Amino acid sequence: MIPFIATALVAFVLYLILTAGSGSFGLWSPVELGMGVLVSCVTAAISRSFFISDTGYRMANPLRWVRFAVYICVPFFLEMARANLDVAYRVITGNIRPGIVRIAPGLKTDFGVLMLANSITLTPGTLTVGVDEATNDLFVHMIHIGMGDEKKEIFESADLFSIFPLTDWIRRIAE
Amino acid sequence: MTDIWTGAVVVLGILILLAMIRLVLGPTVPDRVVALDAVNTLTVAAMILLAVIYRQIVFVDVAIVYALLSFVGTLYIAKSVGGELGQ
Amino acid sequence: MIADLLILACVGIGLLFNTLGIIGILRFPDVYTRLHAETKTTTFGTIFLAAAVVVYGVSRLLESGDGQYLTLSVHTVVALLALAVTNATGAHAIARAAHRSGQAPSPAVIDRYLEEEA
Amino acid sequence: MIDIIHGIVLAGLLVSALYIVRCRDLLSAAISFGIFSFLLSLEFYILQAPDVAIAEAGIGAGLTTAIYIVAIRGTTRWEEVSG
Amino acid sequence: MLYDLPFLAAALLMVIGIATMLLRRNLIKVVMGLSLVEAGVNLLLVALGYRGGGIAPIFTNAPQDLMVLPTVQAMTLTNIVIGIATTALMLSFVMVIYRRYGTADADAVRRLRG
Amino acid sequence: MRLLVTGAVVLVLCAGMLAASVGLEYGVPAFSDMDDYFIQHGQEQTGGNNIVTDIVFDFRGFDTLGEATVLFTAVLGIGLAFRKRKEDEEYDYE
Amino acid sequence: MAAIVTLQTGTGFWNPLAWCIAFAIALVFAYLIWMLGEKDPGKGGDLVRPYLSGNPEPEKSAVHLRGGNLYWGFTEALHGYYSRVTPLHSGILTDYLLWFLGVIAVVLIMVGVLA
Amino acid sequence: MIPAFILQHAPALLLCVPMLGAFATPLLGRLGAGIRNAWALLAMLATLCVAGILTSEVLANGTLIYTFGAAAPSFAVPLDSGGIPIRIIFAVDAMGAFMALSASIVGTAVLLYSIASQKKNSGQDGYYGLLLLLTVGILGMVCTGDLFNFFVFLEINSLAGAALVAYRVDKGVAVEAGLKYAVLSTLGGLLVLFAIALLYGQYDALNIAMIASRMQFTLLDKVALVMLLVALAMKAGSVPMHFWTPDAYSMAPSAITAFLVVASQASLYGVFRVVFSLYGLALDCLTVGWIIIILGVLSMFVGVTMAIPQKDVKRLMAYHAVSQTGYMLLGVGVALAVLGNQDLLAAYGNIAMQGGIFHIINHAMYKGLLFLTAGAIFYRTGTRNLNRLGGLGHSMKWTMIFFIIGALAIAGIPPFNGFASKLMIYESVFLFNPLLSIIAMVVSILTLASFVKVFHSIFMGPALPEYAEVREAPLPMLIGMGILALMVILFGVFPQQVVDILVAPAAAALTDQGGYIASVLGGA
Amino acid sequence: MTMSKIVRTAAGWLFPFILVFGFYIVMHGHLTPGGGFQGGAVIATGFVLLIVAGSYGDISRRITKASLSGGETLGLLLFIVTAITGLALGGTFFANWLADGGLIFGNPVLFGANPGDLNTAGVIPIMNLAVGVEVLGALSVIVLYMLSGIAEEGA
Repeated sequence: MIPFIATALVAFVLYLILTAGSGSFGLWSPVELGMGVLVSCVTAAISRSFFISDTGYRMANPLRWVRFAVYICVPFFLEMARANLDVAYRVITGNIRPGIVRIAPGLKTDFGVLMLANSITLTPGTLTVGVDEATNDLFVHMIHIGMGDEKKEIFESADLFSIFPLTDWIRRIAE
Repeated sequence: MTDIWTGAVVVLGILILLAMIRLVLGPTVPDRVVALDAVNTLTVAAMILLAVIYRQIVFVDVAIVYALLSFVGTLYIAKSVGGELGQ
Repeated sequence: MIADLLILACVGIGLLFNTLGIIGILRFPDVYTRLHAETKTTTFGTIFLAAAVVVYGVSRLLESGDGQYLTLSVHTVVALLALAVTNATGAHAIARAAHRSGQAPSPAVIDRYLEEEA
Repeated sequence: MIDIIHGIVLAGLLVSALYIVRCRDLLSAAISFGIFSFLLSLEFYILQAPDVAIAEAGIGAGLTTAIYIVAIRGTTRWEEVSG
Repeated sequence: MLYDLPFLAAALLMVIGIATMLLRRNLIKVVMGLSLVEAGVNLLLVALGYRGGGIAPIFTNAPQDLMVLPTVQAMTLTNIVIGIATTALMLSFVMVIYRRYGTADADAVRRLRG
Repeated sequence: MRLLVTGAVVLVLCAGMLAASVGLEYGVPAFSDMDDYFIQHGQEQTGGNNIVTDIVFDFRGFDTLGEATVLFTAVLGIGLAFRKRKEDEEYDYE
Repeated sequence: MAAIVTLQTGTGFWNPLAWCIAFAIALVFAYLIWMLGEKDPGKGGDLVRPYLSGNPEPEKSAVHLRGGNLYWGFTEALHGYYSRVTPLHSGILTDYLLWFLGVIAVVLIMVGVLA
Repeated sequence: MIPAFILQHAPALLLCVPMLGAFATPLLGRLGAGIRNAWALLAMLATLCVAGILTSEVLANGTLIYTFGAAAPSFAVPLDSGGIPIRIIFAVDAMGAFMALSASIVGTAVLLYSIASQKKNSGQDGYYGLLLLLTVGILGMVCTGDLFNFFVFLEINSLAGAALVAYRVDKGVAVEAGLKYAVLSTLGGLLVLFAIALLYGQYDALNIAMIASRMQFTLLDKVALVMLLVALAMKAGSVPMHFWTPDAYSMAPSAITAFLVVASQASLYGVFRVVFSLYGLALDCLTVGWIIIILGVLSMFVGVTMAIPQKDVKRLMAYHAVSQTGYMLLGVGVALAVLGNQDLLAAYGNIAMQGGIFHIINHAMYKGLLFLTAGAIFYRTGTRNLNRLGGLGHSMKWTMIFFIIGALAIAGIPPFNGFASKLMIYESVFLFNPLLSIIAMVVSILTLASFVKVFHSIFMGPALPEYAEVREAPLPMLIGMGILALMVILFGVFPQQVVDILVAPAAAALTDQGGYIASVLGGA
Repeated sequence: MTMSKIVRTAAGWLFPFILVFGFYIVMHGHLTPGGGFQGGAVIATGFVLLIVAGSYGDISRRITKASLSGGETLGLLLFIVTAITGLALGGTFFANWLADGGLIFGNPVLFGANPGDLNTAGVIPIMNLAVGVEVLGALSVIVLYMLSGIAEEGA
């Protein structure tokens, strides 16, 4: 039952976002709201077991969503901007030294792994290639490995990001 | 003002054509998928801009469908290349 | 007027990064590095292009108070989020598939994943 | 201006169609078909047919590619060398 | 000549598709050629309905303006769905044939003849 | 020989189809009375703002039924092609 | 009655009933002629035994003329025709397509030039 | 007696009854085989009833118009539209009703037959659903008055046919035939759509009557004509585009083959409809007529000569189907060639046309009967190879009798129905061009010869030991065959009645383009 | 064989979004671009995404072919029954018997360009829904069948 309600809520919010502006300015017409309830119930009935695979309901906490939004807007965006400048520099100069390294972020939930992997993929010169299903270790392709760094068995995840410690942010959001 | 948007779309179109060079050249299948992804992203951008040019707000839905769905084709190709399909 | 300048700037930055991404696709030596260029720069460029549209929508919204511009902005943001998630995941899938199909990163100093898989 | 976009998109369509014809790797042909569908959808969009564009994006780009990939996996990836 | 570009492209797409069907021996390539022909027809249909300077025939949030012809768009929608149905059916046939015959070469799939 | 015939056929078809693109004028339909009727009266007769949907489901709804039937047919056909067969269903064709 | 079943073919007519009657009469005549023959040739006599140059009579299934041999002479006489036409049914899909499109091309030229 | 409701809505009911039947068949199949079979049979019988009602209504009151979605079925042209039809319109004239009746009779026989012949097979849900859908495709093609609607039903027809051809997936041979059929007919369908697009682009109309009233026969119309003509002729299986026919007909289950003949004839109907109603006098009748005649003569000759050396009995019959299609094309082609000349039309054109159209229903009956007998033989013996069959006349007497009826009918031996229509074709074509008539007669003789061979090798001869346990075909199969055999005899004994009641109105409806346009557009 | 954990989690998260978006397209078919086919195709692509992210064996247990094709059939039946109701209520086949009736989807529509009201257009939204259900069932069951073809071969 709890997965159903959680999924339905998420679906309803999404439906409201999609139909924003259907009434007069920024409001929703009643029919639209009713349809939203209907649609979100159907969605939840179909997709609850796929949407919520973990047993915990950490993500139901609204505070985490606020943090998520802040995370997307500030640290992630800045990291991304820096990453892009970095890649742009390497595109122009062709100065690359790639390799695949292993990092152990120590995240426990699937959603956390997803977020970290996507953050890594979109940020500095790194690209998630694989994931260890058991330990949640990530294998990251880096476009430029510092001299001598290739000797390290396991990279620190903090080394990947230069401005903010994104791993800690993700841990706070997802765990 | 419209010229800015239109010019941007033209540039995006040229970029799409450039990305297709990688489609033709790309030695391996993953290289070609990279071209596919690039074309996909650029097309979404072009669609969003064109919605503004045409002043038809409802057109943005097409871009959302695009962004959500083109990924499925990519996943199928990736699964097939990785030799995991149907096993 | 400020909105116009902002839009101009956003479109300029977006196109610049998109162009760099495509150049990267054409220039880089192997599939992983190409994926770097493709995923990051084109997504980033598209974010800026979409930001331009959002700015346009918001400015028109404040100007006219017409609800449809809100729809424009919101839907653009949704498209953007979808694009970011799918692009990143797709890039990961391609990279993994390329690695599984035996394509080693050609100029690479280290490949821990190969050791893991072996 | 719009004519230039037309020209570019249609040129892209023709290039990807020709690539479908000539490449021997069916998987590459399927990828090219995906790009073809994208561009066709963009062309529909430019021709003011958003309904058709959504249909082509959903069906053409997503599902058709998937079906082709499954079929190629179920048969053979390389086209026979003619002779 | 630039003016008729979509028609030209549609005609060329159909011809490319037909050439694919005739010249390529792999059955999947033949089906792909068929899809190209279908795409060409779709493009022709939509381009037929275009009116210069027209907008999409949707009254939601539309500026008051000339609208493009809607009937062809409805026809194209129908044709797209029919296209994927036929494509899927033919690809399934190709898969079954490959499983029974061990080949998807049109020149080898010829037990019925004479 | 076969290539030659194919080339000739493709050329003729190309000519025929290019004739189609020359004969029609892009952007300026010769007649548009039926579609103008849809645009002017579609909204009041069906109540939908999207004229294309109005045509698909109301004016030409029967086409849509046929097209849904095509999809249904394809699903039945594919189901038959991949069905599990009984043991005694082998035939002797020769 | 005769008028009901008569088929007017423009230049003449055709009456299946009359034909049936004629056919029945012919059958009756044939039966009569058959009746004129010897009623019973007798069992086991030399009259009913097949004469096969003194060899024993082969099994009945062995002498059954199989379908493939029936018009051997006809097909052999038209060998030139069959050797040209039969290979056209090659069973190759692309050949079939080529024929189809080729006919379209030919008819396109015919209609385009003549009409 | 018959409610006015059904009379009024007969064209819509004609399609939605089998559709409803087809859609519910897979669901009912989960409940049990008996329920599903009964449901399918019920749907088919209801369709037959509606077709009968529709035919009687059309023959009594002229062309029936049905406008989908309008306030009343007869509101073809909205008042405020300036005289143009807006919605999809079914215009069922005598020709369409004729085809619909013929299709539903064969369909009923085939469905009855299938209940016995498919009993042991898997995938029967799909089989019955597809059979009903094939009916839908045929009926839709022959009833519609809208070009795009015609295309949609053409696709239903093609896909359901292809899926049914590939029904026996065990060795892959049937799937090969199905693939060939599917690819060819899909390409044909796309070319038809291309032609429709060209017509639409010029005249902004999809209604056949509307386009006909605006027809100018420009260059584009010529291209569209060629596409429509050749693609539909290919679907009808005329030489030299007939190559898929023997493959598909021989590999499909026999009941389906009998029905595929009707499906091909629906395409033939499409050819006639396009040539007569859509283009009519606008086109160069002589050239197009001669094209059709050439296709017909080639079909007749190549079909029959290819049939003679065949070993597979169904493949042989399939080539005969090609050959018989030639007769119809010949008859109608002659009528088309003289369409512009009223004197010649009255002298022999109408008779040729009637012969061709009469041959359609005759062919549907006797060729269906022949395929069903072939299926019964295959059902009992498990082989179709003429070299292995023999002596079945001892054990399958009814099947043999039905086979004799069918074979004599196809060879044009009186008093069966094939003779009547062939006689009309011979005599009228002789006035047009004696050579064509002689070719037609020679082909008829060769047909007889080839069926003598089949008869001899299947039924004659001593009882073979490997078929010692062969029994008579089960009763529902015999009933299915019996219906068709009865029709063959009836049509043969009372040809003038059939011509007067069914065929002559159909031929008149086809040649009367002005009447067709007027009935749809309301006296234009 | 499944894809990596990242792809699986992403697919699981995207699936409800695709579903909601698909239903949005289906239900707003008479107002914005879209409708039954497009929305159904979008939802079907969502199912196809799940199938590709997980393994065929796992997914075909959770989403069965029977339920999908049952949904398809139900959609079709709803569609044709809606059409027949128009006939039964005294109009014709496919008559729009709900438009302007004041009942469900029966609000009178504003003419000209307007943002639109979901509660208009009579039978069109119902038919959109029916076709959407039909298309989503049909397209996803096609992919499932084709995958069953290769799964059988691989086994």
